[in-house]
Amino acid sequence: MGRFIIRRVLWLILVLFVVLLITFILMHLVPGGPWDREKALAPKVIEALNKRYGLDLPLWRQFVNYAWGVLHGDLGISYSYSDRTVVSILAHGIPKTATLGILAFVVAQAIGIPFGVAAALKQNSAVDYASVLFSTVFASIPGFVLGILLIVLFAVVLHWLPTSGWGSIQQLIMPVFCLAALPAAQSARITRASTLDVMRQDYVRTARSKGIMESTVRVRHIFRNSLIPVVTVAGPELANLITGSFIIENLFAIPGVGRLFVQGIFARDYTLIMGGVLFYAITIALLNLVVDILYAAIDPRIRYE
Amino acid sequence: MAPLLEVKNIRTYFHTQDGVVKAVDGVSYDVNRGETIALVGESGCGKTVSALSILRLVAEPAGKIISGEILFNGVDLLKLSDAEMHKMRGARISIIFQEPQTSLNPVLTIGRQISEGLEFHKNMSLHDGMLEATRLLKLVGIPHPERRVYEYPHQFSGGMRQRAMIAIAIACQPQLIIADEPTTVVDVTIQAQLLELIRNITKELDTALILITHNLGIVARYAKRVFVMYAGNIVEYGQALDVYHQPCHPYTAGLLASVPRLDEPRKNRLQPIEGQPPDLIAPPAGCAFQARCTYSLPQCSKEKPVLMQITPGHFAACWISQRGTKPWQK
Amino acid sequence: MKRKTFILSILSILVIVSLIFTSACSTSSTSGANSSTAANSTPQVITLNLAGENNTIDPNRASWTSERTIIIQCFDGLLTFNSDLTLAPMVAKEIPTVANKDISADGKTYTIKLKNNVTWSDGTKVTAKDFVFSFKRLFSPDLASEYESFYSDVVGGDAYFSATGKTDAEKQALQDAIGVRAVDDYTLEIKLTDSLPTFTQLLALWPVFPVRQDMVAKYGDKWAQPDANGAMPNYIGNGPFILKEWVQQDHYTLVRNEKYWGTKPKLTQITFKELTDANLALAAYKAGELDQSGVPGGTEQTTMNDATLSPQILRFPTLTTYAFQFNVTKPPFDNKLLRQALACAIDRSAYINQVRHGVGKVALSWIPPGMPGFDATLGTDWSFNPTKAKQLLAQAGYPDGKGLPELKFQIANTGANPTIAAFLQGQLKDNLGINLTVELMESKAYSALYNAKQFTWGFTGWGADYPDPDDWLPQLYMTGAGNNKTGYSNPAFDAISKQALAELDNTKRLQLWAQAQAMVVADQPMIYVFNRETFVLQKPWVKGMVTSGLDGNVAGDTFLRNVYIQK
Amino acid sequence: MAVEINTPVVFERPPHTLWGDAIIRLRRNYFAMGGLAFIILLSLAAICAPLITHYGFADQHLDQILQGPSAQHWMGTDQLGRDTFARLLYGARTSLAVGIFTQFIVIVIGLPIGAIAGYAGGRVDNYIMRFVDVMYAFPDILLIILLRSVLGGSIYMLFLAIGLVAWVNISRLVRGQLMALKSRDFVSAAKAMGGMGPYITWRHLLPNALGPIIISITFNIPRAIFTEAALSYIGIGVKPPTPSWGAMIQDGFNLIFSKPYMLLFPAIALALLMLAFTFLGDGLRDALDPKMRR
Repeated sequence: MGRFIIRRVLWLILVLFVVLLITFILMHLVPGGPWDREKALAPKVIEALNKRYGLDLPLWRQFVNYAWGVLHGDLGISYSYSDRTVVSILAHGIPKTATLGILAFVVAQAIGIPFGVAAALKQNSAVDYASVLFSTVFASIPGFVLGILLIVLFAVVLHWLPTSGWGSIQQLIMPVFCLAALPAAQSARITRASTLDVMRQDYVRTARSKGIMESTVRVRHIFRNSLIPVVTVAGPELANLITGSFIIENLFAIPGVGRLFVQGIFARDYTLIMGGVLFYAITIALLNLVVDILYAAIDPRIRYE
Repeated sequence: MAPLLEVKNIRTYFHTQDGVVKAVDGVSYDVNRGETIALVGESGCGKTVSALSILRLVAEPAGKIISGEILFNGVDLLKLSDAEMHKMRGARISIIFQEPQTSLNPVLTIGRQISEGLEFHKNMSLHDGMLEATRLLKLVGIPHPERRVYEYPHQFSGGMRQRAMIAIAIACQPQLIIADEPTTVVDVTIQAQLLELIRNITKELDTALILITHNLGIVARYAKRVFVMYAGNIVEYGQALDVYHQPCHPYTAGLLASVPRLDEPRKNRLQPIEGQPPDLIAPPAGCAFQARCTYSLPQCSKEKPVLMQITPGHFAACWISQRGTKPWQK
Repeated sequence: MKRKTFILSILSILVIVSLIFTSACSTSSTSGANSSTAANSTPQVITLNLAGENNTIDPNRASWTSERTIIIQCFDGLLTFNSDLTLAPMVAKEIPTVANKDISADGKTYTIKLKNNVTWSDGTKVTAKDFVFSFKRLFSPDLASEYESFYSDVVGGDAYFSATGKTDAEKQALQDAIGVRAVDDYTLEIKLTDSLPTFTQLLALWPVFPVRQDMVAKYGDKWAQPDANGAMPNYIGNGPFILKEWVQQDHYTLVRNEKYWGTKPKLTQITFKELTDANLALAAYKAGELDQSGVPGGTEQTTMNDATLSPQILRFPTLTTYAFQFNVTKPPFDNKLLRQALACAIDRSAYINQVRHGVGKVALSWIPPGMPGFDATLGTDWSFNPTKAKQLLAQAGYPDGKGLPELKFQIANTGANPTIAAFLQGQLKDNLGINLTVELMESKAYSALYNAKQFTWGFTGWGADYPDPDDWLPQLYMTGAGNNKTGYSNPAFDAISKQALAELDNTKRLQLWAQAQAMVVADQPMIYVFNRETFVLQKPWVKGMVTSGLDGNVAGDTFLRNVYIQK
Repeated sequence: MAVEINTPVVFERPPHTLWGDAIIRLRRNYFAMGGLAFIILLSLAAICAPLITHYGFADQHLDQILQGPSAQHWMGTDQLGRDTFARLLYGARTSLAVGIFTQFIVIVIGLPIGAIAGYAGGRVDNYIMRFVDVMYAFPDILLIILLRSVLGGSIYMLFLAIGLVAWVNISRLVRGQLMALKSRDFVSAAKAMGGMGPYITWRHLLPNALGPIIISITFNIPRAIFTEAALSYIGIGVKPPTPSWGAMIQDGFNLIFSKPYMLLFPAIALALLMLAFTFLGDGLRDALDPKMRR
């Protein structure tokens, strides 16, 4: 296992390098640079700005300098937020986005898994239909539509919650719910399907034949096995949530990285984009690793060499 | 002395989208203490379902025991509460399933799966349960049980898994073990070992055994009495040797012809039974085997035969043998 | 068992980590919440929406209106604009003119006397040296100020700005050579290479607001950045408010400068939130979290019909003109008659009155109403007239559109742009039977295409940096000028513009600009469509609001110092 | 040796083929059939839109702006006086096309790559999967925005942009399926009969992996439609005057306080379409999943 992790981390470094290189090339291929605006800057101003941010160097030098900086923990300076280092911008945004993402993930699983299990145990009952309907309906509404509907209802009409922003528990409720709706629905569906599948397995019949308590059968034999596919899907889901959603962060005015990253792309803020990609790729890779480890923890058939 | 188990006219039906499948349609048999009986038939004839019915493990809500009685020590299992039934399963009656590949939980250690029943029925601690499991593994012939007890099913070979299944079944020293095709998926040499193991253990523990198999060839060696099932019904039963040597039902004869016989020189080719078992949703009016029977009479397609004693202690549901003829006998 | 504890520990780590994040973040940012000062009087606090994160609030470097919004609360310049867009002295004792000898007769030397009672928020005096430092810093090649080009006429400025590759010593020499000096503590002298009468207006803009040399020396370019907690201890200004807190991506908190040298503002606190979604802003306004908010485009009519909201509407024209601009160097739009035909085919009043519910004003010429140079009679020849449009199209060589190549229109996919593109498409179809291909582009891709002059026909808007034709005509229509994207080139226009830029007699200057604008409008390098009107909602308890055509995204930001709350 | 007398299916009527069986199963699933019916009806309505409404999707009625639902305009009009019902019908074309064509692109790219990796195995598989890893590490939104600005605003380019970021999953799926199937007996049999690599893949492996692929496609179609709606919010959706449900939702989103129906009609339409695809996908999964065959 230890060697497996080391190999994965080494591989991750290579992937990161390639991803950064491709991002770098792509960004410079794409039309429009950081200083292109409708109200054009004077050529001498652009020249001075390029000099200031090291964009006057040949591209390969820029990349080498950047990569060298990354190795030293320096992700450069943002162009669209003057003088702020990308590290400080990310350090500012990631905790918020990650908090939101982790909470949404926990809420999604806390809603989705029990619903899925209940639906499967009572297949074709009212509980089952209700959970299927609930999960499909929430999976069918775009996040921003759900978000504005919630804002109108809870903030404008009922005055129960603040519309937006960051800082209090109340401000977290609506964005967390909006983010959690789709994953909760997905989680419920997957849990239901896998629980139904496990319930049909021979070893469940074996367990029942031993005469042990039904609750033991459900927890020890059904639930644990039905969790395996849920974990597989939960990894990418968590990664997706932690890396942030532009739409939800923008709609609820949350100072997270999801919004920053998309704004950075539109602003051609190269260093911020690279920093965002780095964060994204590392998160995805690490969470995949965590999922693989968890996977092995749940399912003893899986061993990594 | 009353038999240990009496199955009386049991009917187990399955509700499917195509209609009601009469998987077991009025089956009766009995098992005495310490006795081994065999339930023989093709796949899909209802033998597994009838065995599951005893434990009330037929998959609900699709499957349901419609009527009948299952007397175990004189108590009707079908009338027990769920809690009482839990105390029966594993403790008094246990079962060995046919698929050792899928019948063990892949994410629990073998030891845990053995000790589970002990913890519940004998109030053992996990520690004691694991110790007992080690002992049981040793008993069923698994080398290094103290190490193997902490391993997972995927680390066991097919034969070893089935030994583990046997260990689970005997853990609480039940009075009755149902072995549902325990040897189908393992190769021949291991089959014989496993059957010997089961026989020895049941003998040692004085446990009754219902051996479910499609292989009539092995029955004579292990079982005292044989019940042959076809299309949800018992079509013949009697002392194992009688049935083996003098089958009174063309189906039994067909089954015998389809397996190699150890006691006879191999002169004939093995002959599979032609055709398919009947549709259990809408069974034919007369004898269920009529369509596949080479010897059928006009009566066979009209009236359903009932079990009648052909020779003492040997019953068959066949119009032909009930007329005193056995054209399948060479 | 081992395995189980392992899973449990991972789960608990996740929970703990998330708790740490929430608690850490909530403690760091709740401190900015409104707090009422006195129980018996209405708290003089206001919450506004800046609608976006600022790049920088360093006066020398800022270039966006939302940056200006913060800067003008915290700094006072030499001069300022009144609400009628005339100039007024601020730190300067009086407006420099040739008459009062503050401007030399050749218009090249400005000698500005400063008030001697102006103080920074830490109590120290504001002197001419602070302005000299600011000017010199503005021209620093290392700073790369985006508004440097506005001040190119200052002696030595451009030479220093262009010294990007030079050694430090050379740069120092060039910096010393800049024609700005402190004659004494309260006298500032600025030398220009050419006469530029509108330079006085430039003195009222934020890039030359005073900057504290000691703060820049100590903290470098980061002096205008918040610390890790969002506090702004180094951001010392001389304006009526002090920026106490800038929680990035979230909000700004400004408090009254209790040591303000002038009339102290009534508001004790201003909070600027950063709600980028227009719907969210309106929701926050309705929920009472904002005192002012814009309305999403298209909801103006409903707002006006709403009994509660209609008294809360605040609307006023801003100095912005929107136009469909052609690339006149490429066929088919090098054909003036075609451009005129298209101009006549667009029912601008339908756009204003129907699509925009009467918000905005039809524009037929470039310089917007409300500032010098506006001419209401200009461009009426090219107002909506389908018959004339068809005639002109025929004269252009395309009777009934026959033989016309595919017309392409590029537009950035932002805000209400898709709607206006669809409107244009519909107008050409209905009035001339011409099919228009709209190319909706990602905004940077559009800007790049546009700056490279590769577009064919596009949509543009121009807002006033300062209220003078200087800011409106030469930059866009002189041959080869920086923002001349149409490729328009007219030697007569160029000659008149040069003359007007240097003309010291204001009346004559404006006459020259009027001639110049008439030339441009006749050539229709752009189809002028409409002038912007700010349309916001404001709570009834916000009093004393004075609006200006120069206001940015926040209505009334120029004169927030006059605002008070009365409930 | 004992001769197994094994009829494969225990409680089934006479055996069907996998597909025949799946179709029967699907037919019995009323939710799935309802979903399918909705999709077919919507497709027909979208194709026959000119027969259903006489309004064009781009016809502007500047004198009838933002009107509520009426006999004349069943779902009201938008900010340029265009008939919402007509735009909804024509917009279905865009939204369905986004869903279907992106999946087409996904298949064209993802299937061969996954098939090659899964079939070839070894070093080839390793290289391909490392490339897939790299693709996976890219934020989709970055690629979509950059592709949108490189490729321009046309709707085909939108398909391409969404398709180009979505193929990774299908290639992983195909690879996994092939890896699992490869070890099965019938492949060895086919190999023994001298079949060539690509031939085996095409003839024996892909048809067997088809079930999961089809299921994945039915789930990805609504996801692509969703993505289009999200891109409209970000401001890189389809260009005017082409209506799409995403763009209409975005238009309506801004008017939620004043003209809620502008949001509700397209949002409900989108939700129904998503539901339809979800039910169909669920039904297909139940019908095709061999594990369900008991």
